[in-house]
Amino acid sequence: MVNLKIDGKTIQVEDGITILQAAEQQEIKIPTLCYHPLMEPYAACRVCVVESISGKGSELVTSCNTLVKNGMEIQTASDKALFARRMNVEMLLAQAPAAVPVQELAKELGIEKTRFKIKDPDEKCILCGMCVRACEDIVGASAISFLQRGQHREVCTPFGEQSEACIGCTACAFFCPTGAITVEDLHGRKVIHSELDLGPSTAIRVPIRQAVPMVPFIDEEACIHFKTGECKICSDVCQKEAIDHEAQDEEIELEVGSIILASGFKSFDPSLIPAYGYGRLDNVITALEFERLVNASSPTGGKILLSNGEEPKSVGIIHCVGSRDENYNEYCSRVCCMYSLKFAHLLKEKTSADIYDFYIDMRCFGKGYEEFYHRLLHEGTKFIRGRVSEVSDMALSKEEEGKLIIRVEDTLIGVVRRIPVDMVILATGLEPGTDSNQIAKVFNISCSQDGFFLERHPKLAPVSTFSDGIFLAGTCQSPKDIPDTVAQAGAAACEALALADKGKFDLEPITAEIDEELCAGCQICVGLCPFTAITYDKEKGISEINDALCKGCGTCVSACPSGAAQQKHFRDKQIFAEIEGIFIE
Amino acid sequence: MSTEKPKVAFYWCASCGGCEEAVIDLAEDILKVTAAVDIVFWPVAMDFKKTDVEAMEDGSIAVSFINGAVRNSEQEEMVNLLRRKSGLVVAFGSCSHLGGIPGLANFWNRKTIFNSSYHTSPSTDNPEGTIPQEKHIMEDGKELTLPRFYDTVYTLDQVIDVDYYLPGCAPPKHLIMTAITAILEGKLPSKGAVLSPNKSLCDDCGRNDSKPEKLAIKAVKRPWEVEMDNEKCFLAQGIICMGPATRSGCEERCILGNMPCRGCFGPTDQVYDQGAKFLGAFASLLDSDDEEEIEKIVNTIVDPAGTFYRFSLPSSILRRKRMETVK
Amino acid sequence: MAKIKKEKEYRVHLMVCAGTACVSNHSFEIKEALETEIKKQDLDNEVLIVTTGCNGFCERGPLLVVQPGNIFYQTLTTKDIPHLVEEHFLKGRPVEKLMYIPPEEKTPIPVLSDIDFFKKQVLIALRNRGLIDPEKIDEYIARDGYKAMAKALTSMSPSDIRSEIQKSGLRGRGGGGFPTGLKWEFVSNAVSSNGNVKYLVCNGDEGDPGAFMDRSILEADPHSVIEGMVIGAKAINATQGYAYVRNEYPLALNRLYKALDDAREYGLLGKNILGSGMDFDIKIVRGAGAFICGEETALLSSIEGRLGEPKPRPPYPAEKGLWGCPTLINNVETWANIAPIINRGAKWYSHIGTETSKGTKVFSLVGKINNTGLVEVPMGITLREIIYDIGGGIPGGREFKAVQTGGPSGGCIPKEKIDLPIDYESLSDAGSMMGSGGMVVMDEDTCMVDVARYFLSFTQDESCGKCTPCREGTKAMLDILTRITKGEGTDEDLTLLEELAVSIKDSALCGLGKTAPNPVLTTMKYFRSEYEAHIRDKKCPAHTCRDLNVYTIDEDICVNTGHGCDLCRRNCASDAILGERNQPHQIIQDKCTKCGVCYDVCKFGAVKVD
Amino acid sequence: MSSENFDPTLIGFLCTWCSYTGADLAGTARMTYSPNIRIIRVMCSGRVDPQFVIKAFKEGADGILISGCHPGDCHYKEGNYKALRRHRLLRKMLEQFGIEKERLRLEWVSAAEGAKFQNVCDEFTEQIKELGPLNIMKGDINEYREA
Repeated sequence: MVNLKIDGKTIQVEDGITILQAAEQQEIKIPTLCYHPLMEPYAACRVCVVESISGKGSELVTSCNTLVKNGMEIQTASDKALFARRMNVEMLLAQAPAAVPVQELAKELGIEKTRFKIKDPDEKCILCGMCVRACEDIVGASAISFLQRGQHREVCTPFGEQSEACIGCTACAFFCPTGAITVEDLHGRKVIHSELDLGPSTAIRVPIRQAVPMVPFIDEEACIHFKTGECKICSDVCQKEAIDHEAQDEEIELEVGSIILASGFKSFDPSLIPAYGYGRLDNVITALEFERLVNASSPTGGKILLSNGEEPKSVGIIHCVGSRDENYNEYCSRVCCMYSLKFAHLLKEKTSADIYDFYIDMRCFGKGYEEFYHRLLHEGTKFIRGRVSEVSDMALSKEEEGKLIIRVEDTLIGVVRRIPVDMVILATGLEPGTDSNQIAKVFNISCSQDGFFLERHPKLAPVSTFSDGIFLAGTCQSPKDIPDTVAQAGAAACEALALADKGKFDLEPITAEIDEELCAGCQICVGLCPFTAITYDKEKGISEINDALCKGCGTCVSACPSGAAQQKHFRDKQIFAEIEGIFIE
Repeated sequence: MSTEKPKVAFYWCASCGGCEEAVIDLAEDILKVTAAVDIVFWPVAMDFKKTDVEAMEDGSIAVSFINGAVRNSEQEEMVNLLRRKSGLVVAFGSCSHLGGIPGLANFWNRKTIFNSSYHTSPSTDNPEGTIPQEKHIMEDGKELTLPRFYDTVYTLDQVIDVDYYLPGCAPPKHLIMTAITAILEGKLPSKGAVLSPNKSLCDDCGRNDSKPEKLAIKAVKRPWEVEMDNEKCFLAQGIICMGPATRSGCEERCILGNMPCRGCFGPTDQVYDQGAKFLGAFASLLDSDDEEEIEKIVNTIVDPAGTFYRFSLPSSILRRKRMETVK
Repeated sequence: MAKIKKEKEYRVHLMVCAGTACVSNHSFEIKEALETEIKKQDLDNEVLIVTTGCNGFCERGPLLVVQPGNIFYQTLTTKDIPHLVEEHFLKGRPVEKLMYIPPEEKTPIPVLSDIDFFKKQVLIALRNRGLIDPEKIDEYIARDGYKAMAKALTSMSPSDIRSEIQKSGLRGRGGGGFPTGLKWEFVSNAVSSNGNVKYLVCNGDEGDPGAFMDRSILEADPHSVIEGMVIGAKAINATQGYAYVRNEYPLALNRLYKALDDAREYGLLGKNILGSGMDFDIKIVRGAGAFICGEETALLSSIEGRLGEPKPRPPYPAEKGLWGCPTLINNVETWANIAPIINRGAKWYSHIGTETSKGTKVFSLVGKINNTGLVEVPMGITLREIIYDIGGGIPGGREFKAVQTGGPSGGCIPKEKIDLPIDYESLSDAGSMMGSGGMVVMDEDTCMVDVARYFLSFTQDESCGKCTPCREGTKAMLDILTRITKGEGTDEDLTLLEELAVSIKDSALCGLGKTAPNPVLTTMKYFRSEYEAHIRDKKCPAHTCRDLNVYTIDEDICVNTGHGCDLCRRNCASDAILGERNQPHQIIQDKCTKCGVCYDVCKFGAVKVD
Repeated sequence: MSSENFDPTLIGFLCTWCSYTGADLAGTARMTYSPNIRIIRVMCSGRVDPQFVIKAFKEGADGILISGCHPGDCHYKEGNYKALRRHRLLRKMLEQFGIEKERLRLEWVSAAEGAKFQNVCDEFTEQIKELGPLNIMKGDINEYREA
């Protein structure tokens, strides 16, 4: 602890703090212009000068960076301090007349007018360097700095050109105390973090309202710290010290008896069908985006609105986007018909819009599904049978103006129709996950032609795979709806439990064996075994197979030059007999 | 000469004569043999005629040692004769056992061989283009005959029933002595046995311990192309050594002479086809997973068939190069 | 050490000064001419030409000293050379007409040490000047070079070295005058946040106008600085040093680069110096010529590759300097003093100088003085001795008015204080400072307001702009001073000027800002009447401030003595003079731009200025 | 035997994980493929011993297909690479025996590639029909005597 005197009052404060902090604790206000608690003191504005009195005399020190010392005597508003402070504020008033904090401080200090020459009455920048320090010390980008010196000093990027180092975080503008830097200045470089492109969000957020667990996370893509290695403001302010920027993804090894793969699907990307205008035309959205929009926690609070904020008067729902189409995926995604019906129902409930459903075939195969379809028919949703050829904003008539026009051949009446709507929902299909091939490799299983994981047998073993102990559940195996997924997951769980319950696993008895009597120890097999199941016993001069490691591929058997290695059930003799058998007439 | 002594015959077919030398090479031991047996037929060393054999009682010869492959009608006739007269027939040496070097002729046929030997070979001077005929009527009306030269070379057991096999080109002395002793003492293994250990040569090979943990072959070299390490496993040097696919018992004669095994002892009992088996082993050692690179390494193997089947072509599954059968 | 080559012996050594001043006076051409002529006379086996660093007597360049004999030749031209070579080196008759003749005297002084300019000097930092070729390490070694380093490295502990320096009383020669030994002690005691890394820096960013002490030392004797730094490195246990030299000093840089290479080659720098197990090396960092980079925290920022601007102290560089590690920073002259102190002991050194200021100080003597040049004098010498005995007085018999010491941060000392013994305290008490050793002499024709304005324009231009008082305050002061010199000043201006000066002095961030008002404060203190004359009478007593001058023509003199020569009218660029030949001329004040050409061209003194 | 009514016999050695399953898929998908092929299942294409190939030719096969997983997809990591190496060398050697290299075919067919399996079989059958029968001798010594 340190004992000192501030404005006549003897106080005790902890060691290592500055005069400014000590004064703050005493509720003595010392004005500052270049100080920010999150940054190292810069001591440039010289407004926070206070008088430090010691035996030798007195001197002015800047309170923002001078540490308290035992026996120190400080006067924060002595004549000498105030004189210098006023003078410095008066100078700043001439240099940056438009800076509001300077104007306010001047008023406080009783300065009505500056006696110095005003260069630019609109100048706001007081050269406090907060932006520069924020960019360098907090953000770590160092995209801006001071240029020139003295009177010509200014904040700028190198050579005044757009800087590649700028990450568009706008921290400079955020820290600027006078508003000299505005976000508009950075337009085009500002990154807006988005969730399904429906609105901005921050680098720290809860993924969605329904998230489990319901905790915030740091989006590494958006967080400044992960771009530059600096800025840890969040952990500085978190009192619970709950934020750990160093936390790393961990690889946890678990020994398990069986594995259920439920790696899900990827939604079809409708921008691959340019004719539907997704990404190009406003108000053409995907099913998932509509789900987000209609959700109570959506940016619109569950209201179904167009991009201009108005309620749609007509909505078209296009079925089979990316499904049942030989250009994209030939299979039926199974779920789109039913969720499209749900959308139509929700639209009916929440808006007064006309609703059009464009379908190829209605596939309402489940329990109660057909009945739901009939309900929709009665609710007045218009069902048009035919594949939509195009969505465009090219109006041919007055009533089409400002609308999205859906062009479709109505196959029930044999006429090409143009239907103007305000909103188009694309019922996108289901595709295998982007990494399904890698997952398949890891688990040594196969993918079927369409890319979904291949079950061992479509009828007899629909949740098993070719790798024993690995089971499938949900859309990673094929498109399916929630009831089917739950059912399959139950089956997979049962299979896994059955295996676990047994506690052991029967290996197929197809391993290779080496006849000790015949093996000459040539070791050709040793290097060929991909599972290092074969070792050479130098003492005995023969190679030996570890049964537990052998998976029974038989590579060693076909390579054994002396015929000492044989595979159980696939002996040379047996295969020779098979070959002979083929030619018995 | 006591009539008590068992009678023994030696005969040669398509062979180089090395096997006969092997008998002579028994040196002093030959005396023990002659002391114990009565040699009744040995064209290379003693003057007996075919008629002498024909005159013998069937089965009166205790054992006939026949070397060389069978490639013409005379040899076929003689081995059938000896079979009839002998209690036991031993295929003596690689040629009668597997076909041997003469067996490589199975990559050709009579026509192509005659064409080469009597017409196209550089040393041939045969302006009239004469080729051997089986029959020729002389001016005096006398008929001269030659044996028929077959398209295919046979192993002995493809022509007659063989009781035992003495492998090797030529069979080593110790195997010959062991075999003769066993016959004399009546301690014979079951019929059809090869009288040599049923393990491959690596078992005996002094270089076996010099193998690296993982054999991998980037390019195949022929012995004359490289300076060979005289202690390191040949396969590890990229040189084809048939040892792993060849029966032991030769006392690694070639290896000790710093030459790789060529496979004269033939395969072990479990192997159906020495060449194919060795190919299966050898190809898996090629050090690449890339098609083009594999192709490149394969191209460094000159004459795989001749190499892998150097001694065993007639005894292999395919026996010979594919020919249209005459209907 | 065995590497020293046995050089050929010569009868005569010609020490040609190759300091920057002499070089710009064509001393290299003199050298070439000497070479040609000596060859011509077939003397090249007897006469050796040596290029040395700055001799100090720059006023008289190009210079040549002949050894043995210490014969001093000055203001040479290439035309003089053939005669000189033939007479002196062939025939053995020194040439009198090329020797130095003191002003107001007629007899030349042949021997250098007899010349007043050199007589009163005591050479410690400049001990080798003019005596060795700075590019030959062997010559430095021959003059006891690296002996002190060997002593320090082999037989002294770091604390021995520090206490020796402390006992010597040496103070920083860069400006502040902080006790060097104490600083070393601080750095030695400081705990580094990065292992035990400490750095050592040589400040060679000499930026004061008219100062060239550091440059001369680096040019004349670079090894003296290197040797001092190695000793310093041992004292504080540093392994890496930096020499920060401004890029406008190409000669100094080249010689320092060469010296470093040679020292490394001789094992006097780098790994395991002299087998002592100590590693130390020096990197040169070239400064871009910003005045502010002479300030230590700004200099360190610049070495780190950052913007050269000062940081608030504390923390001092001794605690947190380069890359946050304790850093010992001394100026070139300080480093050059280290080796002699170690060699001859603190006792010897502390005998020189005054109670508080020990040793010698190098000054660059410039301005209105006869003997412009570089002088090294013991502390305690009076201004009078420097100006009159060494400097040879004021040219043209004009009266001495003031001397400005300490560069733009210093102040003006009036003639009343000419007997002031110079040391850190006395200069500071007089409102000036020792600074790095600039000494600008002013005579009666110098306007003190203009002097203040000049220095302010310099500091204002060189202000880094980080802190408000320095950036805005110096500009405001300059604006006022400019107004005053234009005759537009008011009494309020004078008050504001004073207020500004006090405020800046009290509240600026770094030393350069705090001292920037010194020229104004001292001139206002000692020459307030001049300010008042400018403001109230709109007159510049020294007639330097053109805007205040009024030119008139004394018609009597014009007609009677000059017969209306018309020269003034023909030279006037603004057609402000009326008159014809043989007629009196007149100046139309409205048109006069106060350029002063008429005053300068009039041969009869008819043009008057008031 | 003219190639018109030549009905070749083909043998396919299929790995159980990919190609055999692929063939099964072709079957369950009711794809019709050439009936000439007779399938012998092995655990891995790396199990295919060159002796099997030679034996099958000897027994009367006109063409032999070895089929395994695609490179990198082997259930046993690298068995298919061993098959590839053996196939290339064996093919070269078979040519010395007068057996055209087209008669020994190596194909990668995954479990999902029922259609590919169908194509391979049909194409291979056609190719062998073009080449004609192999007619390897397999009778007694008399057959070989005069070729």
